[in-house]
Amino acid sequence: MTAEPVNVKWPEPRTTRVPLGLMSDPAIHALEQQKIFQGETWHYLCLEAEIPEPGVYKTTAIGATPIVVTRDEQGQIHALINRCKHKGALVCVEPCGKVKTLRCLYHGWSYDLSGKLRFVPFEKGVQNKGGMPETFDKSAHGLTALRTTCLHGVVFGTHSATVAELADYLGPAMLAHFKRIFHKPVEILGYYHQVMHNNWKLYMENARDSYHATILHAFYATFKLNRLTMGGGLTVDHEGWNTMNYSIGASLADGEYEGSGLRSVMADVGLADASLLHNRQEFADGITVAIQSIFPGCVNQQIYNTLALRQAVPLDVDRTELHWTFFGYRDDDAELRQMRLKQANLIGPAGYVSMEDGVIGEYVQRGIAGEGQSANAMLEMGGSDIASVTDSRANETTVRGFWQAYRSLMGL
Amino acid sequence: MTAEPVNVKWPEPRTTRVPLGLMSDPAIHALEQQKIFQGETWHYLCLEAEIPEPGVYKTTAIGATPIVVTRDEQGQIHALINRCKHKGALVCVEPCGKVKTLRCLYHGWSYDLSGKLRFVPFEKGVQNKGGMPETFDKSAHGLTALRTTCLHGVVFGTHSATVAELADYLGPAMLAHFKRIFHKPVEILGYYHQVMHNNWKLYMENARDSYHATILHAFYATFKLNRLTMGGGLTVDHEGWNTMNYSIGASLADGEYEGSGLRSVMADVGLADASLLHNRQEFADGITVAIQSIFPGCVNQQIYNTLALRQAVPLDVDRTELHWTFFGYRDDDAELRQMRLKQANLIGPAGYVSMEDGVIGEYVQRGIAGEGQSANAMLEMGGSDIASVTDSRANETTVRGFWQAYRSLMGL
Amino acid sequence: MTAEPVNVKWPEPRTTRVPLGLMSDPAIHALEQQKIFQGETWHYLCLEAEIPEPGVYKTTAIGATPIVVTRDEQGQIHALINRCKHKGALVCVEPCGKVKTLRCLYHGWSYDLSGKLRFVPFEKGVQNKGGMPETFDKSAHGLTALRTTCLHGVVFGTHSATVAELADYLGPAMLAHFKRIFHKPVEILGYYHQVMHNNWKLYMENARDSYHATILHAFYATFKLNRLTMGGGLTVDHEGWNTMNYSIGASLADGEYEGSGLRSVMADVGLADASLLHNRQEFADGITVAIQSIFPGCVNQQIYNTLALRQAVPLDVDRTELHWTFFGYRDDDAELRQMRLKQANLIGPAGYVSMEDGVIGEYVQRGIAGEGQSANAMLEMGGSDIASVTDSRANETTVRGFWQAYRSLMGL
Amino acid sequence: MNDDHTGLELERRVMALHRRYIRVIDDDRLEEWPGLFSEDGLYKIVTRENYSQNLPLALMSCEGRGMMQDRVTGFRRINVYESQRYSHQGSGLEILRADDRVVECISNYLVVRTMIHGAMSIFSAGVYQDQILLDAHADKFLERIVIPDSRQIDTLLVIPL
Amino acid sequence: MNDDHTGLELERRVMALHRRYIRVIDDDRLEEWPGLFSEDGLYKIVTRENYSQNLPLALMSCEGRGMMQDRVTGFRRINVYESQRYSHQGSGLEILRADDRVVECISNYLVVRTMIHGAMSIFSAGVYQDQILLDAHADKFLERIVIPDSRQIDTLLVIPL
Amino acid sequence: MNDDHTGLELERRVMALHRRYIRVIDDDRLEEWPGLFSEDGLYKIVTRENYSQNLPLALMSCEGRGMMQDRVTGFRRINVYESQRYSHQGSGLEILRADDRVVECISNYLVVRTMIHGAMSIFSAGVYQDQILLDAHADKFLERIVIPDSRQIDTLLVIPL
Ligand code: FES
Ligand code: FES
Ligand code: FES
Ligand SMILES: [Fe+3]
Ligand SMILES: [Fe+3]
Ligand SMILES: [Fe+3]
Repeated sequence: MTAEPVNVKWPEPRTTRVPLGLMSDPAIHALEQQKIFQGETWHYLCLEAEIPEPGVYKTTAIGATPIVVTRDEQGQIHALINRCKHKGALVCVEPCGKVKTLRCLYHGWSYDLSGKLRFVPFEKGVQNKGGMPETFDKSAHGLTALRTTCLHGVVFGTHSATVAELADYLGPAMLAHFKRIFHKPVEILGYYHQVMHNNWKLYMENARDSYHATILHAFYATFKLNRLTMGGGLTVDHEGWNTMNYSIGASLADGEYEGSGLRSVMADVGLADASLLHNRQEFADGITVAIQSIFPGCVNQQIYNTLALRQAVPLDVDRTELHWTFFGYRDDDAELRQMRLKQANLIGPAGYVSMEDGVIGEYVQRGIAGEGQSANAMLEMGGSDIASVTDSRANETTVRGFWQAYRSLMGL
Repeated sequence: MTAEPVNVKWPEPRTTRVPLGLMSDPAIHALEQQKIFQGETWHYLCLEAEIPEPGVYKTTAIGATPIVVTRDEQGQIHALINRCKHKGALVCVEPCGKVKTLRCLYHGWSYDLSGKLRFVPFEKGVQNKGGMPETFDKSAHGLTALRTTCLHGVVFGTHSATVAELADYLGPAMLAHFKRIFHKPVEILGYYHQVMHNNWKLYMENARDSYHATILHAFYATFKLNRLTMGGGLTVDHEGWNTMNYSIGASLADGEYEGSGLRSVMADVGLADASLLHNRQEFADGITVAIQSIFPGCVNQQIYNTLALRQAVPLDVDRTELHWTFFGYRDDDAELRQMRLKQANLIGPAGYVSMEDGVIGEYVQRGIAGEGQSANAMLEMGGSDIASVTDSRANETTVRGFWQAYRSLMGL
Repeated sequence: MTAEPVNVKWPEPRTTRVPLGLMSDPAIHALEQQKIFQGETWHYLCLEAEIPEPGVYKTTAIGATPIVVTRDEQGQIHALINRCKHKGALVCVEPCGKVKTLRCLYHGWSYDLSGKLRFVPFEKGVQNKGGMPETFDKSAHGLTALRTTCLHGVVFGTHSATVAELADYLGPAMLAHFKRIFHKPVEILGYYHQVMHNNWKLYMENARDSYHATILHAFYATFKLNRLTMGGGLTVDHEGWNTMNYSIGASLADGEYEGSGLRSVMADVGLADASLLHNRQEFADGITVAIQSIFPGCVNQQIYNTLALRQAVPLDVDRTELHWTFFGYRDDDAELRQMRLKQANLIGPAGYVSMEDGVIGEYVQRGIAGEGQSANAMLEMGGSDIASVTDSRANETTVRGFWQAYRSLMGL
Repeated sequence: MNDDHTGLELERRVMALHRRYIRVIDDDRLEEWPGLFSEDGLYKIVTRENYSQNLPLALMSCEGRGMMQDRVTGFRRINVYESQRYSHQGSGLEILRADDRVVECISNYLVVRTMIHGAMSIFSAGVYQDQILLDAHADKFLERIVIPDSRQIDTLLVIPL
Repeated sequence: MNDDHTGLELERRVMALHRRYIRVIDDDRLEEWPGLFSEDGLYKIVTRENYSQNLPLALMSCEGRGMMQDRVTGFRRINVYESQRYSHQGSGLEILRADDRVVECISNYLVVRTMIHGAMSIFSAGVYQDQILLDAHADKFLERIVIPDSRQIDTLLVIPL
Repeated sequence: MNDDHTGLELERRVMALHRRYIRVIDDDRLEEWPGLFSEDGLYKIVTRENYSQNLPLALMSCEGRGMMQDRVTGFRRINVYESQRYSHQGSGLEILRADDRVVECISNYLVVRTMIHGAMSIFSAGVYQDQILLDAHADKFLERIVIPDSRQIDTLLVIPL
């Protein structure tokens, strides 16, 4: 709550440069709570499928703020700040559960599933002595409810009363892809939780970054699961706030990788059991890998038949927890379900094609240690534009988009 | 030592609201060292019984400042800042011990048991070369002695030369209760040390809070050890700085709890071995539970036959260590001593009626995460007064008293 | 990168007083990166013997800044900031290794061994789409190279273009001693790494402090390995920036210790196996113990036949890592080599005469907790001068020298 | 000094009881925990700080299975705490004394506590001092004194160590 | 309830296999790891969070030695991570079921991970649920399900637990 | 590959010596520690960093019981440090080689260090590489090489690992 001065200066009006100090400055970190997480942004909270019936709740966070998502008796979904109006205690402590009432453990104040304060122990005192004053009005002390929306079964929330509706916030292209994934009821297959020793922005940048994917993740290129020479593109929406990297199907041996000397192409490495790579084309558009990023902290992932939502939660200026929710569709046949589960070896903290992302942000965090106000990242691949690209993914336009959104919200 | 700006604004002149940001602001935390812990306050240090003879010392802390309490050859007790005058090293490192002299390990500067500097190795140099200058005066470099007082065998200290004598600081009612507990020589039965992941003020509030006791601690209400419907009251002294919650004897089945739907009343739960609850009425006034809080960090506890002093030491803005010193009287008969030891199952970090206090402050600390300067605790139970109450404990007057003392010292 | 205000005031123009708050203030700690570690100072990096051939590298740090030291194909040594020019990732992650090229794992930017950027994957895009702009000039984006020098096989680096040459920075006396140790090729015998819970300056002070050596380290005095009554002296160079404590040969029973009551002299303690103390006089000058400190963070140690370079790296305001590189000479005979290895029991984190230094700084750090801006260390042993002393080591002149250098760089 | 056959057999039985104890707690079958003790068995947790100063205060003390069952009731029904699990390790068993009926032994334990949100920590390390009643049907603890090396408890202690 | 001779022999064999498993991983001989499983053996890591909710998602799942060898290939050749070592501890073995051919058992594990620069941490603690194929020549895992107590993985998981 | 009776007996003797070692250190009976070694036994602590690069530097090296006794003297009389205790865990024993006289083995250790004020930490984890002299009277270490996985020591090392 102490307002420390912020001294970051962006070196140019474009976002081809990004001050590295943004990743380690505690004052920036504090300001982000207000400007980014409690600002004009939408945040992924959970899937409707996780709170399938009245009374089932799930706790999560928007930035540092604890959130509980509930479904009330009418089936209505509510996202509430998980902070008792009496003295601030967490009301729901566990990750999920089923209750009739949201009862704070400390003094028993009880809220209904929509957050309305319903019961205050000893409100009228004991034998009419003590208790709350006559003027106390329970209806003024409900849990703070966020603006909430469910888009194709996915629950989002925002502190803002003014930000555009989620569908507009996403933009038409992002909305279309979102619908592509969530076009039918999903089934939760499980969770991963990964603690990374880097600023949350380094992870979100990474998720948008088509440039690193086939270089850092040698598994991709070696097994031709994803190469920049494959068909694919970068889609930018809402002025770069939300973006997608995708690649399309069948890969070929191609000179730009084979002869490249890239570490990530290993001609002599093979799989003893290639069944891991068996996959089924689920979508008519032939897109096999699609990583959609929704500003600030949500990733909607399709990697072959693995489908997952990822949520990056900052724990500290240099520590981030990534929550993965892995899902399939309720009507999956047994073979497809098994395929998803087997391909799960590709993703998550132990994933052949994603484990490196758990440490690469830390390498940046450690690399920029000691840096003052002078060093910047350089994002010039593909120029300086922030715009969709269909002919090449050797382009950092999606990353530039992230920083454009960030700057405008932070006023930097 | 860097003076960061403090931005907390109290929303009203009364203390029915408390800014939640006070619990997590590092600048507030730093300022408290000066204004609270080194300010116009008295601090519990140890029991005389712990330093029964000359040369026995005990180390403790006032806020962050390391303290050593000694007894000199004349039997006089001294509380000294445990910081060598040469270069600042701890002089006494262990929790307790017996020594002839307080010798700093680093360069051997040695102080007598009253803190006077007696020996400086090589003061005159080696073969008269080097050593301290002629002008060096050992008498000017003794350990800093605190103002110290022993009240009925309990040692307190203060940095302040101006704060009122301890008896006056306590106030007449608090002094009387203090004397009630420490009316005869005590015997130390043992210690607990508990690390809590919350700001120290959340613990001190909790100890004064009669409202939570029978709701959070289900053991109390279920086994009728303490209910707000029992006789009892809240005593406020020194304008709320020091307070006591107490309840009186025999409980009855009573509608306000049985029909209340409170989680804490469990008709179907019984003890397999009720001998745990066997207790002896030790005090003529019939008070069975009495929790006295002495501003800022001391709690003097009677819960049935368990007697303990508790000291809250802030480790960081969100971490606190609670030291429990459990005692009986030197003239206890064997049965009473056994009772105290068996009832110890009720208290401490594993106590049936106190373990929840080890985590409830953490729930608040986590609940208020992400909060800026807007949210407040609401302390309106029993109105807005800070005054003793004898007819009801459904009242937060004692907690309001804590914040009144805090505000006036912090200048907020 | 946030500039917090620094509130430390030095109480006098001399350095017989040192504000204890310098050891715990985060703003001071941040400022030191710029003024001390990236300022007008030289830093020990490694031994040439550790990077004996082209392509072998070693990573280290100057303050918080990650550094990699390489040897190129021409045998030339380079010290580079280990931070990729693309987005800031560590380029070399492991402590040491052998490579052809310095390749950043993230996007594969590859630098040659002198730090020049040689390869940017997809620089020209994929099928000529995307890629870096026409204007992109690899020659402008090499790793930042430090000014580097090798002095008698020891590699130093500095951020500064203006600081004097290392030989001049050391001063004539320090240079002579440096040459005395590194007069012939060395052989690395191994490493220690020790984490201490104190500010780095407390360690560097300690290494210069002849006063504590024979008092804290009882092994020294008890076994007459080092006593202030032995011949020896303190050498101060470059106005106190660089200093040395040394003692000369054969010790005698002497009254100033035996009758002193010092804890560190234990007449009744003997070694069961005195072979530990067998040593060989290697140097004509008869100096048996010589501790040379090079401002800010390097120690060059001879304790009998143990030779080591120590480097103190601040991890946080109250945590420091000490790296020890233990060496002998390439032409050591087998007996001497064994002597060095056996005497290694004297030094390092488990060393009979040095283990105390691993905790004594922590005792100071804990001793000064709670301190605001008033308390100071007092460094009056031997007066207030900063000058060489040949007739007595009961003198803190070398420590005063450290603080003189510190003040002048910090502008305090 | 090397153990003979009887010693070996005793060790085996002691270790088997120790392993059952671990499984009962770590597999969340705390209801079976009192049954590992004799009817009037003693379970106590006394920190090294108190133990070494002969101070009698215990963190938990259960005299007999009834008091142990009450701790189970506290854990399951009464007390409030964040969901958590223990994972025990044990080593360093020494048989101090043994006759036909009773074995006295000491061993090291380590408890890693994991909270529902994932945080792991060394919650406690120290020694078990046991008196074990030998019974062909089922060996049982007459007494298990837990002596944690640390004087501190983090947050709270609700599951027996 | 005290074990008879056969139980003792089984325990010994199970413990021997468990110890071999530890050495193969902690001594950086991961190439030998698949050989501790039967040809079509199953190795899976499923967090307690997923396991207790019957969610099938695994962190790693290897159906057969081929997939295990591929994990070794990932570790040695493909994946990028900071150099690190594991140090395992094991305790609390219980034999749940056994016949002439197969033993089913549960035990605790603890993995301390140490990074090349020296940082140590409790990386994982939990249980092994094993199906072991008894074979006079060499006992092997038919199945090892690793159930970490914590839902979190710090940084990444590249070496099998 | 499954051990025969002799192997079993060897394991038992090695484990018994390992357990005695733990008790001597963790129960603060360090004076008995040199007696677990042969008269000219070797005790050395060499970090994995040095060991794997063939660098000979040890943190502690005691050639013979005399040097071990001197470490005890250092601990009891000479050196200054904050009061602390170790708690050892051991697992993963493998017998590498054995004849009638000497057993060579490797095993994992874990040391949790607890400071007098209560702070606990993983102080060291790694392997013991032992040469054990078989003696009907009392088995002894000919050699114990401790190889910590971590290159770092926190604060200082005064009690042998
Ligand atoms: S804090 Fe929630 S009821 Fe008091
Ligand atoms: S710091 Fe105490 S004698 Fe020097
Ligand atoms: S950060 Fe190094 S190549 Fe991108
Ligand atoms: Fe990636
Ligand atoms: Fe309470
Ligand atoms: Fe020293």
